[in-house]
Amino acid sequence: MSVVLDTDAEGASGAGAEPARPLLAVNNIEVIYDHVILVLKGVSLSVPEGGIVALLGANGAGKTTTLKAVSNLLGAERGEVTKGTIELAGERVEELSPNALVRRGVVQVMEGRHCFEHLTVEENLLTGAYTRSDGGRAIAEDLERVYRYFPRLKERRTSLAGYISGGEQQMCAIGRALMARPKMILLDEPSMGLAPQLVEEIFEIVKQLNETEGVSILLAEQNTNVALKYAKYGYILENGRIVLDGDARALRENEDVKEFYLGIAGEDRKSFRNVKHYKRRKRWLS
Amino acid sequence: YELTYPSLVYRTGPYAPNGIPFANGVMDYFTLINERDGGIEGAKVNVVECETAYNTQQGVECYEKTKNEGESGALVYQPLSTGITYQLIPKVTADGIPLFTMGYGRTSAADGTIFPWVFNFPATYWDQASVFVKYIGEKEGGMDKLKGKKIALVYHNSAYGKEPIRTLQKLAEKHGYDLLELPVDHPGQEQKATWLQIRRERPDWVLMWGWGVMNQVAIKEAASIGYPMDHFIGVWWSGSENDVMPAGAQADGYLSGTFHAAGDQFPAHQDIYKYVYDKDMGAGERDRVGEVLYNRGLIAAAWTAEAMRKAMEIKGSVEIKAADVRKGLEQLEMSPERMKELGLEGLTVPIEISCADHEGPGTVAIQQWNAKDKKWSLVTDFMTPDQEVVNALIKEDAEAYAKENNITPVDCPMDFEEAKKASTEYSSQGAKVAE
Amino acid sequence: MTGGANGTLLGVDGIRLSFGGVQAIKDVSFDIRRGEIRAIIGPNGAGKTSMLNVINGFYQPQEGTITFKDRAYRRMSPNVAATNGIARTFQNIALFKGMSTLDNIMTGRVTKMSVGLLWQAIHLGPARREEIENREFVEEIIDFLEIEHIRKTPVGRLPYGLQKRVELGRALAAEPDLLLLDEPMAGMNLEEKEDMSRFILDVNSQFGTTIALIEHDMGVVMDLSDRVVVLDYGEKIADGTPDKVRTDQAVIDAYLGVPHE
Amino acid sequence: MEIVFGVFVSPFVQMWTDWPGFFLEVIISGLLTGVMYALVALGFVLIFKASGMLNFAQGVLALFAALTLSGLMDDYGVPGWLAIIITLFVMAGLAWLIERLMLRYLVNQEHIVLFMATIGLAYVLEGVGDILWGSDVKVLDLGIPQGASGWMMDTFGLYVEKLEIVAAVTAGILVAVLAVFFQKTRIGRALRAVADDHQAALSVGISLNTIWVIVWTVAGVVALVAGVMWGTKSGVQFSLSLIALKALPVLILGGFTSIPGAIVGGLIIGVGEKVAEVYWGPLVGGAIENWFAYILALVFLLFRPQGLFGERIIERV
Amino acid sequence: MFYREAGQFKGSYAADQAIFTIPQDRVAMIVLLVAAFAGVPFILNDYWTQAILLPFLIWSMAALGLNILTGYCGQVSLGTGGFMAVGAYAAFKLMTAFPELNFIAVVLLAGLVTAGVGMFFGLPSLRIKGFYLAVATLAAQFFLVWLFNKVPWFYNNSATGQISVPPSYLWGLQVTGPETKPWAAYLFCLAFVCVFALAAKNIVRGRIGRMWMAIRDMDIAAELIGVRPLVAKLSAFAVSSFYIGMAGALYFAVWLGAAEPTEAFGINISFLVLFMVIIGGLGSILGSFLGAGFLVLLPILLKNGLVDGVGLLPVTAKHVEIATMGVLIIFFLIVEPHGLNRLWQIAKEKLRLWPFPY
Ligand SMILES: Nc1ncnc2c1ncn2[C@@H]1O[C@H](COP(=O)(O)OP(=O)(O)OP(=O)(O)O)[C@@H](O)[C@H]1O
Ligand SMILES: Nc1ncnc2c1ncn2[C@@H]1O[C@H](COP(=O)(O)OP(=O)(O)OP(=O)(O)O)[C@@H](O)[C@H]1O
Ligand SMILES: [Mg+2]
Ligand SMILES: [Mg+2]
Repeated sequence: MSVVLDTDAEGASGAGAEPARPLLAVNNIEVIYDHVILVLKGVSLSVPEGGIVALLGANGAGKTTTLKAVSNLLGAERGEVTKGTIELAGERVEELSPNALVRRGVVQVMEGRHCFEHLTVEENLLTGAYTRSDGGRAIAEDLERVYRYFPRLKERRTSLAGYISGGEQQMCAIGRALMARPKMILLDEPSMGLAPQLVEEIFEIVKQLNETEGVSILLAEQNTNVALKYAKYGYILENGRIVLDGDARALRENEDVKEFYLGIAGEDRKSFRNVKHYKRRKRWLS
Repeated sequence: YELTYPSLVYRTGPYAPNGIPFANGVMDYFTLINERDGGIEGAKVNVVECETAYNTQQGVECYEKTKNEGESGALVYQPLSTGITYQLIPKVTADGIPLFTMGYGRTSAADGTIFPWVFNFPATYWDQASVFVKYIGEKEGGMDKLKGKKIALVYHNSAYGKEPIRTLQKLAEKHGYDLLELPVDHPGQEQKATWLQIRRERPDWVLMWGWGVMNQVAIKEAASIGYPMDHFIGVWWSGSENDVMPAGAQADGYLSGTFHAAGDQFPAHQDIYKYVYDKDMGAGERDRVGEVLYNRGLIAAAWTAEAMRKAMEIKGSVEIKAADVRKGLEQLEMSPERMKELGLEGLTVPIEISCADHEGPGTVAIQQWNAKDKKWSLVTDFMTPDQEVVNALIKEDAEAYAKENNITPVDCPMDFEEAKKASTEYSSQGAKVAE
Repeated sequence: MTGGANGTLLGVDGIRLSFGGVQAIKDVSFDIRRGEIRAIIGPNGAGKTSMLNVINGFYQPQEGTITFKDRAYRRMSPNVAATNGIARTFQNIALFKGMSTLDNIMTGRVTKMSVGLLWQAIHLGPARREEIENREFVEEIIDFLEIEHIRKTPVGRLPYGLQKRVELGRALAAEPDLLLLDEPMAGMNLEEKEDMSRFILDVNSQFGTTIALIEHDMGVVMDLSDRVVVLDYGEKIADGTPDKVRTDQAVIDAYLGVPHE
Repeated sequence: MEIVFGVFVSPFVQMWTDWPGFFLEVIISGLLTGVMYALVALGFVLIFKASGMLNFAQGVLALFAALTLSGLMDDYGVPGWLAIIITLFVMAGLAWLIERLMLRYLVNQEHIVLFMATIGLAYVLEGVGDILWGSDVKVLDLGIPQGASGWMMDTFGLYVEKLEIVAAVTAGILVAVLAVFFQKTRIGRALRAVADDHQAALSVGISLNTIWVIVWTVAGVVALVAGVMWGTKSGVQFSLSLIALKALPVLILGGFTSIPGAIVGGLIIGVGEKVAEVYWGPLVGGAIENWFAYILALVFLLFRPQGLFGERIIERV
Repeated sequence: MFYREAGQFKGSYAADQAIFTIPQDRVAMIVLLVAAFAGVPFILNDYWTQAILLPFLIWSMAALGLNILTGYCGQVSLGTGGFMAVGAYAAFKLMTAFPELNFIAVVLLAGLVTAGVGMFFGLPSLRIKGFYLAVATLAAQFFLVWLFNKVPWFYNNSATGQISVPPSYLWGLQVTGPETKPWAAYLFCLAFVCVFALAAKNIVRGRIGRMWMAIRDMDIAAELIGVRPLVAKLSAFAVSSFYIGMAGALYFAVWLGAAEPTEAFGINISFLVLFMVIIGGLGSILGSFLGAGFLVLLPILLKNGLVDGVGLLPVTAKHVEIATMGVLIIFFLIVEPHGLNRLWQIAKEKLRLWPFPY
């Protein structure tokens, strides 16, 4: 285990150094929306084979954008990668179509669910297996597996995804991604709108997939506590730039991270009631 | 000196199939004039085509675009669409350019005292309606036999289609047949309901004021419900090859009005082959020369050209302007002799226009479709309409217009009725047409 | 204003709501007192959002009554709710994507503005005056929520967290007596949650707005709320102070999983 | 009161009494015409179902198909069956082009924009069609039986159009096949997914490009069928594209997303407008069927805003 | 470098609400207006007025109307042709019934009548949404045209149902009828369009405009925060129809001079105006003008370019023109789905950033 940690620790540190065979390598990409809005100003990160990498940062930092850049979904938002390269297992993928990426085993769970409203929950899940060719039985099994993970979905399997609750939709979206049996999952805020114990469960599932099936995970998450608990390596993104990265444990110890992302001032967690009223706007750059 | 003839055409859009042959006829005739005679009295005619797609806005655009074209400026307009005609009547009156709407447009424009700038010879829809009734009367064995007969009018639900209604109603009062009005909306691919009604009402005769696809469908439907084709008469815009072809053999015997013969057996056509198509300057395909609508275009051009010549004669110089052409049209005389010279003998009736009467004889013949050898051929002489009825209507409408737009009638040597009578007299001399 | 300082502002009584087969809410009753922060928690699909929808009249319950400001409603209508001072934010953000932050919040004041079409057309006199008055009020909210910098940005482009904040602003613009917040802190990082908490507390203390809060972050819920009602499968399984609820076995089993400190 | 009676009852009573067969005829021809409309509507449904795009070019697509077919037969003397096959390939090629040059650049746009684009497409096809095949009326004869069915005439004295019976049968088959295709197959599911959310569809690895080529090809085929039927009926010419307008009420009545809906809607509209024209038309001067079809659809919509069989419009916050 | 709002601070909210917050824009606008009112009339000829300027102004007016409904309130309507017909026929009846009625009043009244009709046909929008509504509005289109075609009262029982405009005068100046001076017609329309464009701008940036946009962007949410759909939608239909009605009146009375319903107000008009709105930019006043200009000029440029320039036969030219129109429409939608207006803004963004990108 520790071995893995070390390799990807050095692997990811700094954009320059060639990582030891990273599965995904993003080399200082720049993203522009609508021809004018510059959002990513040179982001580099890498995800090792079988690693779990967390991407942290405030709202608008560019996490979602980064993930979409990797899975090539920017086109649909009139955004484009104007600089830099993205490599998947050594292969350049900026030009690939999203479905080509999925066929290569990279699946994204999009922020804000994006379920197919007019399809039933079950149909949603099955659509997840669209690219698979390994026959109905395998798919049926996986369907069962997803239902095992999320019993709630099984109860609502026949209702239109448009009508199920927010959390249920979130489960649906995650389940749909799992149905593709991916090699790598890009999770955008999986914990959003999920009940506490479900959050734990989801990360357990992720962990398990990662360990048993060697699925690599790139995780954009606001819930820093959990994220750093499960991730092996972390990047901190702020208005379009990586401002800090390092081994998860290291990050957990980092004072700033503690204060601003984990909210641990000194020993115990401070209550939301007595948040100071003075405005704290410390940033690494600015 | 170059004479500009702006030709507003519609070679595109839903009505293109009819617009194309007509436009070709016009184009070819003027090419012939230029090639064979070196123009009119030596002045070449420059035909400026402008595409209207049968659409009023584009019609206006074409008008404004072409009206100052060339040395002479636009000499005369033929808008080829009722809609555009109504647009242009006030404009041309203001700009002083004659408007020649041959057998379409605003019927009451026949009254030259109120529409000095508009000409719609040789006949109008109202004449035609009345002639149809006359024909029916003959077939039934006398006008008195019309009493109690049922005549259906299937019409394009638009200004154009509604033209004959008043005349037919008036005549209904007069002859005591009852009239069944069946409008069909543009474009008219679906006429089941209409023809079911006909099947139910079993009218003795069906008249059609159709246009475009409506004609073809109507003829097919009529065939399907087994309506006798020789009791089915179309207006002259419903009587071209296009309209009957799709129905194939079923269309055999279908009748339609016309003011000219079809076919290319006339000397003029031979010249067109010789001077135009052999030098492949033809506007269309050689094998379609002589189609009904082609000939119609050709005649339109012939009369226009003749009017220009007349204008030169009056002015004593080839350098005519629009106003001169108006005079030319107003004193236009197409005598049998002249028609012979032009190689048009028997193609249509001789006509004489005058200050008060811009419609000429108003005589109409009936032609019949022969599906076997795919030919239209005249089956009647040119018949004169029931003028007392028609003229009354014309006066009424013309005066209404005059009042609406406070126009003072120009005074002419003869008043409308007399002038009309005269021109009818005149043209009757050649009304017998070589079969 | 009727009722005492601690009188109940809103009471839901025996609410029953089902969609075809699905029983979303089964006979739930609870009340919200003036000026308190009332949390509604429960596992996913428990019926929390549905409950809010019932309260502001988007869903019509099959049974039960809603009592607001001492008036009992068999069925609430969205318009009545809005005009009587119930405002809310939504779980899946429901901002007007095409409009700027400013316009979104201004729209929140729709019930407060009234000048007619013709004045609007010439944009003088009353129309202009009204516009500016309301604009001033809205600017206060904007300062308060610290979103000056995105005043003119179309909200569609804003990152998730900021959109949530704008939505809060839009709700506040209506100067509501009862503010319904559906997971206002989902998808925020700690710092932003802290800010948001601050806003909520301030709204509650400064404007004395009563707040019903749905949230999955126990930390937040426990710290902010005066009383908590817990739903599970459409049923109310607990109701009381945070500490009481936190230790309630049923709640732990159904929802919390591990007891929270 | 007696006005109501006069309008809604007496015409029919009277008709029925003096000629029951006729009423039947009206109904039958209504039904059959309805099917003819449905053929056109089907094309719309397909594309809408698969991309949430109201394809205004459907009418022109039918025209284009018919033009190509008749063009091949008349101008190049290709035998009918071969011409059909070639045309099928042409339509497929067209679908490919459309995807390549247009659709792929419009991923994730609002529906109104997509709609607009299809209108642009309609223009292109119209212009190109004219340039390629000219604008005169072309007679299209694939030997499909036409005219009144003698048998019906003799046995029941009913007037029934043969062509339309053929059309009805074809439509039946098409609908059956397509319905199964959409509801049951993996592709079918993917199509519906795409219609819901382009981006999400991409994210699960559905290739919009292939999906769209498939759908537009199928739509092209349906257009060909419609084009053949209407072309045979009225000759192939520009006006053919205008039948789209006849299909629209059918479309909303049946529901944009429902294939069976297209047929049912067609039948209702067909009968409705014929009955209206024949029995009420005379009372108000005729030519009411065009708008009546729309009003009829409108009335249905007031009760079911998504049409008879359309997907529910999801309203949820 | 020169096109910046940097360093320009707004003292008051009033200032901030001004239509053109950037002085450069304001200046440009003024220059433009002066040119339009004081410059253009002198260089006019019939062709320019009849074929370009009048259509441009009148279509702009119609586009404004539709944009209010479709662009701001999100209700797609294909009834524009029908509503324009209402305006036109209202104007015709008024002018023939009360010959001495001031023509300005005629146009305004025509607008009001149309507003009423529009509201009526807007009622279904309370229940029906999106394309369903769009298609449903065709009912209005077809019914209205049928009505004007059928009922003789509307066309004063003229033989054929054609209506033609009687001459009318303002301050001794003829504004309708054949002898109208081009510049008179032009200035009249220009004035109308400018005034009402301003009014539209004011409405859409005020409370009512926000109500409409709220309905457009998310009707449920809008309803839940207190926007009354009934009021919002019907007011949108009313205002929109008012504009379209006036456009119809001008279209018939000032531009065409004569019209028949089936042809002049056919469904293609409805589509044309919709194109203008979409191409120009949904939900943008400027866009309405850009769209109208684009779709008026493009065909003419293509036509003249292809015929006189390239020297094609008019017919082939026409076909090519149609195809090219299509291609261009698609092209523009691809480069900028939000229309010319958005392109214009992006251009300004770039200009603002220039010479330093981003
Ligand atoms: N479609 C778009 N058009 C223009 N700008 C956009 C678009 N999407 C995002 N942005 C901008 O890009 C920046 C980064 O957005 P992004 O969603 O990646 O942030 P994020 O880190 O995911 O925030 P959150 O944690 O709230 O999801 C934001 O400032 C946002 O304004
Ligand atoms: N309009 C609807 N039609 C059908 N079922 C619905 C509808 N609205 C809600 N439901 C069902 O009712 C149940 C409660 O939904 P609700 O959104 O209230 O859950 P919730 O408590 O908000 O969950 P979450 O915390 O995930 O948001 C869910 O199972 C959902 O599927
Ligand atoms: Mg994000
Ligand atoms: Mg919820």
